[in-house]
Amino acid sequence: MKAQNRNAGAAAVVLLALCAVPFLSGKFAIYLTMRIMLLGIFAVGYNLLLGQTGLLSFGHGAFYAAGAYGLGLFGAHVSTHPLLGVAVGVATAVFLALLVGYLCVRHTEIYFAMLTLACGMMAFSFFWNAREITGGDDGLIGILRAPVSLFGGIRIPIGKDGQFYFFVLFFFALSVWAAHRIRQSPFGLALAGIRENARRSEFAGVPVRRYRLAVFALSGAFAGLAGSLEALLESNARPFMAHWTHSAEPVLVSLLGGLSSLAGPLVGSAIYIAMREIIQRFTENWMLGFGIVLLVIIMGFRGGVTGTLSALFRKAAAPGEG
Amino acid sequence: MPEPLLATQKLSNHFGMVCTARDLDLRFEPGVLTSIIGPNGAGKSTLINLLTGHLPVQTGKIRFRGRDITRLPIHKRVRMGICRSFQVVNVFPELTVAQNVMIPVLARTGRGWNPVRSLTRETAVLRETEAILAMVALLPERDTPATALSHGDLRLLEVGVALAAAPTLLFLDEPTAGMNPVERARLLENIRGLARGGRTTFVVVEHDMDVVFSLSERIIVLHRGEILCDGTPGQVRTDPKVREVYLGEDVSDLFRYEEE
Amino acid sequence: MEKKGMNRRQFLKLTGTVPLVAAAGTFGGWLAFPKGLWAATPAIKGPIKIGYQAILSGTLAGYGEFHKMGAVMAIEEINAKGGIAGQKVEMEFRDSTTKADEAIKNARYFVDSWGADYLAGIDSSGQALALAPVMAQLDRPLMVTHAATEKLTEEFVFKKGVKQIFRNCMPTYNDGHAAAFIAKDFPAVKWSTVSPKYEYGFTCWKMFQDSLKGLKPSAQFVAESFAPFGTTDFRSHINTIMDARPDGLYSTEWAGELISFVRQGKEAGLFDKVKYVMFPVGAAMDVLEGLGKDMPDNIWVSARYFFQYPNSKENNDWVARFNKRWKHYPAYVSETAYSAIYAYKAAVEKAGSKDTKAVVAALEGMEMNSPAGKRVFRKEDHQAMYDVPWGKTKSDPKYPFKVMGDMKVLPAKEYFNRPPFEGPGTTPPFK
Amino acid sequence: MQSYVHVILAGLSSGMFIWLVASGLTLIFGVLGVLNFAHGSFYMLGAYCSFTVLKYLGAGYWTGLLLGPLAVCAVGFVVERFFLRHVYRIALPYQLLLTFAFVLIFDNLVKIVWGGGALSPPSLSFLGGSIPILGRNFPVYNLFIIAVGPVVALLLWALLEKTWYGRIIRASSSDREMAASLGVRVPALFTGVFVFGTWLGALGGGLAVPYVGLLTPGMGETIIIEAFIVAVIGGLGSLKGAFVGALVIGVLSAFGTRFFPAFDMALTFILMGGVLMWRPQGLFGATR
Repeated sequence: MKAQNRNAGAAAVVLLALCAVPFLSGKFAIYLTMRIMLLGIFAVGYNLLLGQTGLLSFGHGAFYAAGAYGLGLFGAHVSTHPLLGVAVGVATAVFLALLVGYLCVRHTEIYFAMLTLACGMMAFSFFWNAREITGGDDGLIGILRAPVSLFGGIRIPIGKDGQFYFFVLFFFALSVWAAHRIRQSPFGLALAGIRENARRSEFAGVPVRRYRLAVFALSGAFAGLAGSLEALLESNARPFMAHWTHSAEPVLVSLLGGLSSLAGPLVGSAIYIAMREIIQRFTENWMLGFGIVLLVIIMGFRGGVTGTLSALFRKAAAPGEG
Repeated sequence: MPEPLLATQKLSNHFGMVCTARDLDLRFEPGVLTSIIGPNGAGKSTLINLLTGHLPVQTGKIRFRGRDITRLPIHKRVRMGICRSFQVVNVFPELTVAQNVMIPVLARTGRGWNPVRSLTRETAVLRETEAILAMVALLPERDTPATALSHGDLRLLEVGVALAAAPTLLFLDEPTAGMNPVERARLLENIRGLARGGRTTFVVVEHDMDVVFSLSERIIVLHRGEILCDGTPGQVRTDPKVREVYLGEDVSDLFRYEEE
Repeated sequence: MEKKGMNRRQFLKLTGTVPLVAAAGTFGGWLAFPKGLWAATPAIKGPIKIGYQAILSGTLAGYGEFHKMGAVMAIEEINAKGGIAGQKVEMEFRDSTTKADEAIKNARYFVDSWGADYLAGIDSSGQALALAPVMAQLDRPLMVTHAATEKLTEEFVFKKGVKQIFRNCMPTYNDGHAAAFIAKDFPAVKWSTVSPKYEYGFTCWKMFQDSLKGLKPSAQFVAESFAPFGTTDFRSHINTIMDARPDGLYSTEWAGELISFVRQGKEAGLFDKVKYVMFPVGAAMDVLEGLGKDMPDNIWVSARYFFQYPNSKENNDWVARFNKRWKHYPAYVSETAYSAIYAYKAAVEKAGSKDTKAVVAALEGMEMNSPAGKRVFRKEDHQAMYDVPWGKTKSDPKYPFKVMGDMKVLPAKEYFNRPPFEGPGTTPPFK
Repeated sequence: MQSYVHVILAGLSSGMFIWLVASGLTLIFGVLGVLNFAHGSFYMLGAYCSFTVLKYLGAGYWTGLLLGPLAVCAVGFVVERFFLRHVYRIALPYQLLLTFAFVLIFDNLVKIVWGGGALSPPSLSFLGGSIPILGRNFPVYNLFIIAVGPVVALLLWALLEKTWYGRIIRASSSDREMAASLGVRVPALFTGVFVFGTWLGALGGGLAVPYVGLLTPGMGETIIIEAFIVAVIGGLGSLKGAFVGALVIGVLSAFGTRFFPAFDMALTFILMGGVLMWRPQGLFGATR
């Protein structure tokens, strides 16, 4: 109970801090915070698959891209309403995730990873080559941020970054809350069971493949949400969103932050984006700097940053309790 | 004859050149506590693996309550009421004892799909979990991760997870291996009690002959994938073929459990 | 982490300036009439900050290095002569990678965090297009120095009115249309292509076809093979072309991929079988130097600048200075980077302000001299009009690589698309 | 006919080339159980080192091919001894992340040392040139590559199946503890295998110098994905599978580029997806 209260308190503090960002910091910091939140949404959903269920996917960029293209195409041909667009983006991503998931969930481990990689790259190749629909390698450009009109004719403008920030923050908070609920739910426990021992889960009566498919689609929904928000933020949708190098990002930040907690991928996202930015201010050789930092983190913090820190806390707290 | 719980028809299985099950025709009647014995490599585990879906059936048929389940996936058999425990402990290592037991309870009650409701609100599930933990005497360890349990407690948990699926037919693969005598006695008493309760029919693979003969109403002796003998403990004890196999050919097997 | 750093820095800035202002006794006035205070300061406050980005990692990293040489040289020269309007020039150079989101992040960093007055660079067309809407928001002039897509200037600058964007390098018009003007004089009828499998490759090939059909209705297009980005093995593509037995081969492959393509084509005897070969970006220094003597002779090449043209004092001096400074011949991106800095200098000094609106107005229609010759920024689409040469590769004992012979120079206005970029009479050939 | 033969030849040479890279990857995975994402970097380093020996030190091609990969072996040794050794037991994603960090580092180091621009080697004096096959020229060097592939495969097979070292390696890969209890110095053996795998990758890089005709920082990233695909199609850890997989990928993508250009970007992935659907363990993988 105590730990729960503490976590809730920490979440409230972070939320408040995030709310304060647009009032206290410069435009670039607002922008970077938005990028961190987008990657956070992507990763926190992805970690339901990797951390909670134990499946390594290298194809989630495809769902991210599906979200972006879904919103972009819907905006170009039907309606520029951002909420509808996001909904369409998420729906597109889920649809694609169900399709890909159906083919892949029979496999596990590296074979699952390679199959999702293959599917993701097929999607990449589709977005790249279907020029009539997707604009080829240029992508969809000039996606608009129309005002959000709600029932009763209220129109909330999101055109400026300071306004759009809260649009992103809303979905970020929603995603983190949803991921938290999923982790605490019966469904989440069943997923953890599959991660721990898939065979035994079957003997517990759990239809393992169907659960895998469900969580695959669910994490695809998070990816689609992040993708559609990025399409609004950057005004474009690009094939590279589906490329495996982009699919590797949530893997990287989840590992960086720690697989076993909700906060892990979020902390990882913040570290990843902030670190690259900081390194880039000192040197053009950011790849070298970032590579070395990665090495240190993997060799030094085996359980990810959050895992190692919480282990340290536990150690520090243990003598007092004893 | 009443409808059997489970029946096999010419069930066979080969690993390469080795035959681990040959044309097995078996019937399991409701409420009859059955033991399967036989020397190492006799095909006991293979038989359980085939019946529970762990191994795909190569030839032959399996019927459960009259329904063909030969090709049914594992989780569906479990939902129909066939479950098992494992010889080597096979639980969810990083989860707590309570969570281990909760998974099959959730699956059985169909509550495992809810992605938003907090687990702490699933009161019915929690109550049932506690009942099962009490049954296997693990209630005090409910919040311990499985990896931190002693070997004996792990064995109890193994049986607990199997029981939590509330099976009609439960295969226990050497449930007491590695237990101390106290734990063993308690577990056997539980099994006896549950069997008497009538909801679950037990089929036990055991090496400890004391256990087998004191517990079972029926004993099946397997040898090289074939049924050597099938009858009451009295019939098996006096069967010359069984004596030959156990005493003449593979004596060491009788002492195997003592070495562990 | 980032967030806190920003806060602290801004806070320090504030605490640093406020006491000074207060001491001057204008604190109240500053609060009430900030403009009044600004008016008292000189029109252009220094230093002048230029944010430059180009590819510095991965297989195209060489391009970023060439950009940097040109830009650094320009800034060194300008600062040595007193800077722009008396203010020192500072540059920050960032790796754009090839990804659009990275380019956007860099641009935002330059403007919103570092406080850049002017942006330049950009190699990839996709990045340039993705940046366009962002530049309207950031409201700083951007000089594109490599990305060639005509959509940038035609659609975003001309049609959508993103006035902040300019381009001082050749767009696809030279790669597509101009190539056709050269090709029309060849006896070749059957044409083929091996080109990049992305918009740039598709667009140039289409421009080439359209113009050539307009100029020479007998032209036929018999084979096309598009190679994905990152192709290292062109042998199947070469087979496709050789099977079709064309008279002419047109290829907008560029950089390392062109090097691989030429080497492998040569091995397969492609250049013996196909008599007329055109590489619109074949005269890029990385390609010429990379291939050295292995570049076949008599191939028609061009580039967005070639160091032998124009044969003017300004250009020859510059090439010599560049060679002295970097021990390299200038690549075309070095020239465009160099000229991009000078274009800004000229515009700021003309406008007497570094305010975006004023600079944009000054750049529109501006004429400037540069190593590549006279450039004019077309008012409608902000595209620099200047002339680049085409020529046939030949050996020259003075250079360890092939250079251009039989140079032909077409006036840009003959083959550049014309506003309003829609309808008849906007694409060459013009009557 | 001419076209088909040349497409097949092009496919064979590119397939053999992928095999050279995939062989080291597969060997390391088969024995050490590590998926080495940095294998592409060894390929790149092999190419750059061979090129340096060839061009700047003025030594011949064969000297470059001999010395270049050997220099990379030292890098492989450092990577294994000081980093990978400590993470054999961690989960696959961490292995990938660790080796990915090396990819970033090596790509950047190559750019610092050799510059970002593309390097292109002078053409070979021998093994250079082309010979006509059915009236169309085919490079001699590619025929050489087509021959080198099977030779390397045979040598590997002989090493693993016919020598005492091979038996030790196979024993250690199937059961580390058992091998250790028999007195095999498993860590040293693993270092040796890793360095050998590194050498194979670097050799691929050295051979690539005249084949691709181009060196760029980042050149390892395309090839490593292809090598991964080949290794997975063949069955992870199976050298025979990698060999066959490389041939299949090489020839089919050559045909794809020639006859189904619309799919050429996705072709290898479609192939891999198809194989995994049909045989999840790959063509020659052990059933799980």
